[in-house]
Order: sequence, then structure tokens, then C-alpha cells
Amino acid sequence: MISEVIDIALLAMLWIISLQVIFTRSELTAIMVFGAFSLICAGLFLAMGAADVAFTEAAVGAGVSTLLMLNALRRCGTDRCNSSRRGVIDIRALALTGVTGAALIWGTRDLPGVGLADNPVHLHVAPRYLQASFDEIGIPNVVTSVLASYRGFDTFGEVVVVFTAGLGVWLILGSGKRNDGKADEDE
Amino acid sequence: MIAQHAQILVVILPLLCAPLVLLLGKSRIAVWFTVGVLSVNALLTWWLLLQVLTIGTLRYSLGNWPAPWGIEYRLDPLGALLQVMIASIAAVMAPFLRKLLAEEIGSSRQYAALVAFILLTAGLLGIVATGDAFNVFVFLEISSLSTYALIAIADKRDALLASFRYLIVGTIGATFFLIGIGLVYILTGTLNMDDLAVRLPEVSHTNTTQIALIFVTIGIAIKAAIWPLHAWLIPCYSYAPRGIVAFLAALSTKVALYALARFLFGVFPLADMPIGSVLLEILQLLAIAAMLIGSAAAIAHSNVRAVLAYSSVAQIGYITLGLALATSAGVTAAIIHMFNHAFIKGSLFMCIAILATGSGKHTLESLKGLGHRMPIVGIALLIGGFSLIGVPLTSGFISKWFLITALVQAEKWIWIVAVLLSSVMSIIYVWKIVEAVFDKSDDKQVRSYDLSVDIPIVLLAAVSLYIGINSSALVSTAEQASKWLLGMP
Amino acid sequence: MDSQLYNYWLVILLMMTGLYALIARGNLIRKIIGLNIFQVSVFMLYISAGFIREGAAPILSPNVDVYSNPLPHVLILTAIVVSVATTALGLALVIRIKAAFGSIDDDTLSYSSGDSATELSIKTQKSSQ
Amino acid sequence: MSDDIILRIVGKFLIPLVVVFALYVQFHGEYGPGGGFQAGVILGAALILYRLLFGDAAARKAVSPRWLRLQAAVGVLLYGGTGVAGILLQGQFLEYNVLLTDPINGQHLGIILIELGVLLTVSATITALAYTFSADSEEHLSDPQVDASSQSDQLRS
Repeated sequence: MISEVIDIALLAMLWIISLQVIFTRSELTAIMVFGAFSLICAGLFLAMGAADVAFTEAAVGAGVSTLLMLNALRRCGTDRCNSSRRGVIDIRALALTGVTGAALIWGTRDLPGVGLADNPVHLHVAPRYLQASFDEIGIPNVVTSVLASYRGFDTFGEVVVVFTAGLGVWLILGSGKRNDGKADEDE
Repeated sequence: MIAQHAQILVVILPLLCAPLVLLLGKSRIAVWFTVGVLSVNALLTWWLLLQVLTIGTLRYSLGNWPAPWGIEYRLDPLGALLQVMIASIAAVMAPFLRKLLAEEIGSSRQYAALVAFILLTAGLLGIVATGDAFNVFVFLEISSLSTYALIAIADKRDALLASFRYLIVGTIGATFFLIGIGLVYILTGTLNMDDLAVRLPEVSHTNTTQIALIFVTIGIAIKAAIWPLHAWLIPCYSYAPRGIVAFLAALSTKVALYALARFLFGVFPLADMPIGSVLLEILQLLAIAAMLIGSAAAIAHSNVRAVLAYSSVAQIGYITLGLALATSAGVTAAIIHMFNHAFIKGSLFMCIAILATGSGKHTLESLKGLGHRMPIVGIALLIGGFSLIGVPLTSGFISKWFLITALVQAEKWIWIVAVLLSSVMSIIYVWKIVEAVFDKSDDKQVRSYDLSVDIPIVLLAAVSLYIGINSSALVSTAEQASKWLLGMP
Repeated sequence: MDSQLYNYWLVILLMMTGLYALIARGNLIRKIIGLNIFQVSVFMLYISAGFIREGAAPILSPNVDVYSNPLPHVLILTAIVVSVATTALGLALVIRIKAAFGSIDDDTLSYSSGDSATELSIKTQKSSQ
Repeated sequence: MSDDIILRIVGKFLIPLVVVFALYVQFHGEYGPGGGFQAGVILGAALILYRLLFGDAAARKAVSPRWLRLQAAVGVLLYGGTGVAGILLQGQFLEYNVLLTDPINGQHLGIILIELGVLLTVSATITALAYTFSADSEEHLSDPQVDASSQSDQLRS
């Protein structure tokens, strides 16, 4: 019961924080708020028994993503060009997210409750990982077993995604001497 | 050994080729190495197609972990056909990518663009090859990220905006897909697509399954540019580097449509689901809207690339219509058109790329009279244009013939009128292009150009022409593929 | 049983907040932040599904018998990486857009109108003369 | 670049510690939370810290962007190569059981190798991203000598 209260409190806090991302005027505030959001999410992940995910979310979401956003903001200057939309409720966006959200809530209404041990999600596929991975792979961290061996190909894809992103950023920002319409003269 | 592993090699050869090319750097060897790898890959896909057609679905357990626990590769006839298309077009285009990109991208970035191109190919092949729903997401992102980068490198600022907007919309699509997969995973505990197909019928009436289906469909429909989720496609096809857009237009939406077909027919128990038939009806309506609105918009535009982009929206409509009929004949027609349209649009965009070489302009005005100066490109353009309309003896005619036959079988008379109307409209916009390109009054300077870039065009156009004359192999493959897809082998 | 679904619903609320920020706000960096919040909330959906009350993190140890489900964790590890890769690419584009257009406000950004959009760049102009 | 002597001295002690922590996370991943990805991020953070304290030029001298690109490529190749080794040893792609005579040892070896691949690619990419994003203009990652030699266009004669 107590854990549920904490859970609700944390999620509600997250929601209040995320509202800041919609309403704040300053981009800097929005980025810092996102960093905090990400850290609290990491805390929630930890509370839900996902230690590896919590670690990664803290390092990547609160760390790398926030750092990249701050750098991007610095290079774009303190651009407050957003004033045209601030404070205005966007009916179109509200309708779209309202419909999507309502659909999702309707769609999760008949799901089994969160946290029950006999949910279908815990009865198929996952049991083998928990029961047999130590004999089949020999390491105690089941997440590592699944990630590196059972579903090692996903992780290979993930490494390729990182590689692609690095390559893409290099392609886009790397040789920025040319291009941009106005900087073309150096050719 | 190669035979046994061909299925996985098709994906990992390009995946490993990409970092190797980066290591090789800016040397000529890198290009030849790429061409070599992609050619071998193309041969492997042809061999796999023959295998699949003779012995049926091929399976491969990655890491030797059995299916729902490990990731499984699964190749059905349609997947094999798409792999042939992807690998062959990639192999044909790779040698000329540098020349095609030379004008728009500084030489230092050309080899990096080549690496991204290989990754894009690998991503598309991976989406088709896999039998695991989450693995689809991973390879979708590999192909998407490389696409965003490749669009953005074009030498105009609009490409940056097109790429960014596509990135936002594409990521929303991928995230919707992720939500849909998550919901079915929560219901069943599995991610393997065949295992899902076994387990979903038990829960086919739950709200969750309906919503999961809708989210998966919307997510993929964004990637497939099904009307009205096509808005990203127009600027991307209009501003991306000219060499890249031919490849994108030929293949990336087709791969998304394949994924859609797989999830509609191979994963979700559509017939048992309350919204199943409604969804198919909606998809048919959207397809009709795409055909009519896309063709009308194509007529209205004077930028040739925008015309072709809107035409793609309309053509995607034909494919979607065939799939959404969910009959054997309809899906067969969709598959045939998937194949034909890839080659038609690929060659048309390449023709425009070469015609616009030097001027960099894509208006009807700027292309005037170039068909006479570059006869090979001009003829290929004619073939492509006629195919797009569906003139007899071209591949487009075969597509239309099968689609209309399927509609007759399904007794969708109004849809037939719409298809015919859209075809008439396509005559108008194709005529606009042809008229300009073969305009005699214009006396443009004769520009000499490297004839070798005509090779991929000639090859792509030859496929269109060949299918128009002898389509029996394609038709029988498509028929078999649609039977497998609909689960009635 | 219904009472235990609040977790999903709060997560959906978070998702929609992110999606709203993404659609409604014009600043491109803000859009990326909204996209991230949307995605992190989807990750929360998966992790909630893998959660088992009293379950420990899935690191095998002799005196624990209930573990949370490791599979969603693995999937989300991959998804987090994909999300940061997308963020990096998106922000790189934002930086270039700022340099090329002088603005990162979606309302003021538009394609150069009509056919002049594909006009030759200066480089091409020079060399074709 | 920081001129603060205290920061630099602290940094000199801190950076090796961060690197050691990254290695701990890397190899402890089999027993606790962690693994190649997290370790890669931490290792990248160490390099970013170095760059903050000793300046961009020093960082580029220690680890050049070109080197980072190669390292990222090698990481992918190491991961994929481990998979291909499975095929060459009569197994499936990414089957680690066949890497050594004892399947469990094979699994260990395979996981260590692929996690190393992840570490290489991720740390290199994170560092490269930090270089690119924190640069003041967009020309840092390019190879100047390559950019200068603009090849003649083959499409036009």
C-alpha cells in the first residue's frame, strides 16, 4: 500500500514537472526540467526492479541527452522566437493528444493489473530466462544474459544505431564549412 | 555453409561492410569493395528467393536460441521478393552513387554518404528478414536514422528542414509502433511474430488488442506514407540529394508496406477482431483518397520532383488498396505493383536526377528539350512514364490489370471507377513531364555528361519493360507470396 | 483489479504531455524535449509491465525467489539507446537549421516557396557557367 | 579550457578514477547492473571531462576525431566479427557456445567480446558527439586537407 502511494506521488510529481516543459518560457528551463524528469524516471525504474534500465536512463537521459540539448541551445543562442505560441492553448494538439490518450486508456482498461506475478507477460518466454539462464550462460545478471546472448542480435542492431547516429551527426555537422546557402562562397 | 546461413548473411554482410568502408576511407577500393559486397548480397537474395519458392518459409535462429526466446529470422516468399528488390537496386545504384552525389555533396563527405547508404540498405533488408516484432523496430530505426542523415546532406537548406520534420514525424511513428508492440507483449509475453499469431486469437476481443492494432498500423502507415500521413514525403522527395531520392522512392515505403502486410495478415487475428474489417474498410477509403488527391496534386505542381512525389502517394494508394482488400487476388495485385512501382519510380527519379545535372533545377521549364540531348535518359523516362499510366505492354499495365481484376472479384465497382479516374489523371501529369522533356522549340546548350550513369537507368527501365512483355514469373511469385501471407499455402 | 491500472494511466498522461509539447510548441529544441518525454514515458509503460510486486532486480541470488521480468528491461535498454541516437541527430539538424535559416521557430521556418526551392546553389551556378 | 589549477589537479586524480569506474561497470555487468553501454557512456564522460579541463586542442591531440571514427567502426566489427566467428565454428550467427569447447566458457567469452565492441563504439560516439556539439563552429570534425581538395566533378566534363 505504502509503495503504491509513493508510486502515485512520484508519477504525479513527474506529471507536474513535465507540464513545465509545455509552459515554461525559457528553453534552458525546459532542458533542465527534462534532466530532472529523466532522473526521477530512473528512480522509478529502480523502484520497479529495473536496475540496469535505471542506470542507463540516468547516464543517457539525464546525462548525454541533456548535455547535447544544452550544447545545441548554446549554439543556437538564447533564441526566444517561440513567443508566437507561448500561452496559447493549441486546440489541434489538445484534440490529437486527447484522442490518442483516451484511446490508450480505453485500450489498457482490460489489461491485468500492474505488478501481479501471474500476468501473462510473466508466464511466457521470461520464465526460461530466469530459470535456465544460469545453466545456459552462467552469469547471474539475467538482463545481461538476455541482452548479450538470447537477444544479442537486438543489441548488435543497437550498436549499429549508435554507429549510424555518430556517422549521421558527422555528415550533418562535420564539415560545416560549406552549405547553409550563405557560406557557399568557399567552394 | 553459405547456403545454410544465407538468410542472415544477407543482412550482416552490408552491416559489416559499412564500418569497413569507413575504415577504408576515401579510397577507390572502398567503392569497389561496396559494389562487390552488395553484388554478392544481391545474388544471395536471388538464391534465397528460389529456395523460398521451392521449399517454403525459411527460418534461422540467431545465436541458436529457439524461437520465442531468441530472435528468429523468417523469410516468406514476399519477404524474399522484397529482399531481391532491395539488394538488386542497391547493387545497381552503389557504383554510381558517387557520381550522382558529386554535384550536391563535397567529396570529403561522399564516402560517409556511401556508408550511410549501405546502412540504409542493411536496415531495409533487416526489417524484411526478421520474424521478431521488436527487431523490426531496431532495424526500422537503423534505416530511418540513415535516411534522415542522407536527406540532410543535400546542398540546400530546405533539405535540413525536410529532414528534421521527417525525423520528428518518423520518430512519432516508430514510437507508436513501439506502443502497439508493447501492448501485445503485455497481453501475450512474446515478441516473436509467429508466436504472437498463435497467442493473439485468445485475446482477440480485448480492447488492448484493438488499440495495439491501431497503433501498429498508424506507426507503420506514417513510414509507408499512406494518405493522410504522407506529408513528410513531399519535401523529403523534393529536397533530398537526387541520387538518394531514387533509392528512397523505390524502396523505403515498400518495405513499410511489407511490414504492414506482415502485421495485418501474419500477426493480428484480423478476422476475429471487432475492428478488423472496419480497419480494412478505412484503409481502402484512405487508399482511394490517396489515389485521387495524390494524382490531383501531381497535376497541380510544376516541380517535377514534387509531381513524382505526389504520384508516389497515389501509387502507394494502389498498393494499400490491394492489401486492404485482403483477398488473394488483391494482395497479389498489391505485390505486383510493389515490385513494378519500385522499378518505375526508381528509374524515373534517376532520369530526373540526370536531366537536372548541371542546372540543379527541377522545374518543367528547366527540363525543356533535354530528352533530345540525352536520348537514353529520354527513352527511359518515356518507359517509366508510360508504366506509371499503365499503357499496355508496360509493367504498369500488368499492375493495373491485376488490381482491377481483384476489384471486380471483390465487387467494388466504385473503387474501379476511382482507379480509372486516377489513371486518367496520371496521363495528364506524365504528359506534362514528357511534353516538356521532348519539347523541340527549346534550343538548350548540349551538355555532355558521363554516359556511365545511364547504366542503372537502363537496367531499371529494362526490368519495367521486361515485366510488361513477360510477367509470368512475377505473377506466379506474387500469387505464391500472397497465399503465404494470407496463410493459405 | 482495475485499481492497479492507475500506473498505466498516469504513464499515458505523461506520454500525452510529451506529445502535446512536441506538437504545440514551436521551438525545435522544445520539440526534441517533448519527443524525449514521450519516449521515456513509453519506456515506463514497458517497465511497469515487467514489474512484479516484491520482485527484485533480475540479478540471480540464492536468497531471492521473485524477480521482475528481465525482458522488458532488455528491450528498453535498446530503446533508450535508439532514443538518444535520434536526439543527437535531431539536435545536429537543429544547429544546422539555425545556421541556415537564422531561426529555430517552427512557425517562421518554411520551405523556400515553390520551384525556386530547388534553385541552384551558388556552387552549381559557378561550375555550370 | 579551465585555468583553475585546483580543478586541473582534481581532474588529474578524478579522470583515472572515472576510467577505472567505467572498466568496473564494464566487467561487473555480468554480476550487477552495468555493461558495455553504460561503461561506454562513463568512459566518454571521462574524455569529456578531460576536454573541459585541458581544452579542446589537448583533447583532440589525445584522441583525434579520426581515431574516434575508426574506434566506432572497430566496435561494430568486433561485435559482428564475434557473431561471424560463431558461423565459422559451425554454429549460428552470434552463437557463443561454439567459441570454446565448453559452452559456458564460450558464452562468457562471447559476452566479453561483444560488450567490448559495445564499449568501443559507444565511448567513441559519445566523445565524438561531445566534440562536434560543443565546437563553436561546424568545421572541427572535417579533415581540412580533404575538404580543400574538391574533386573535379565527374558528371560534368
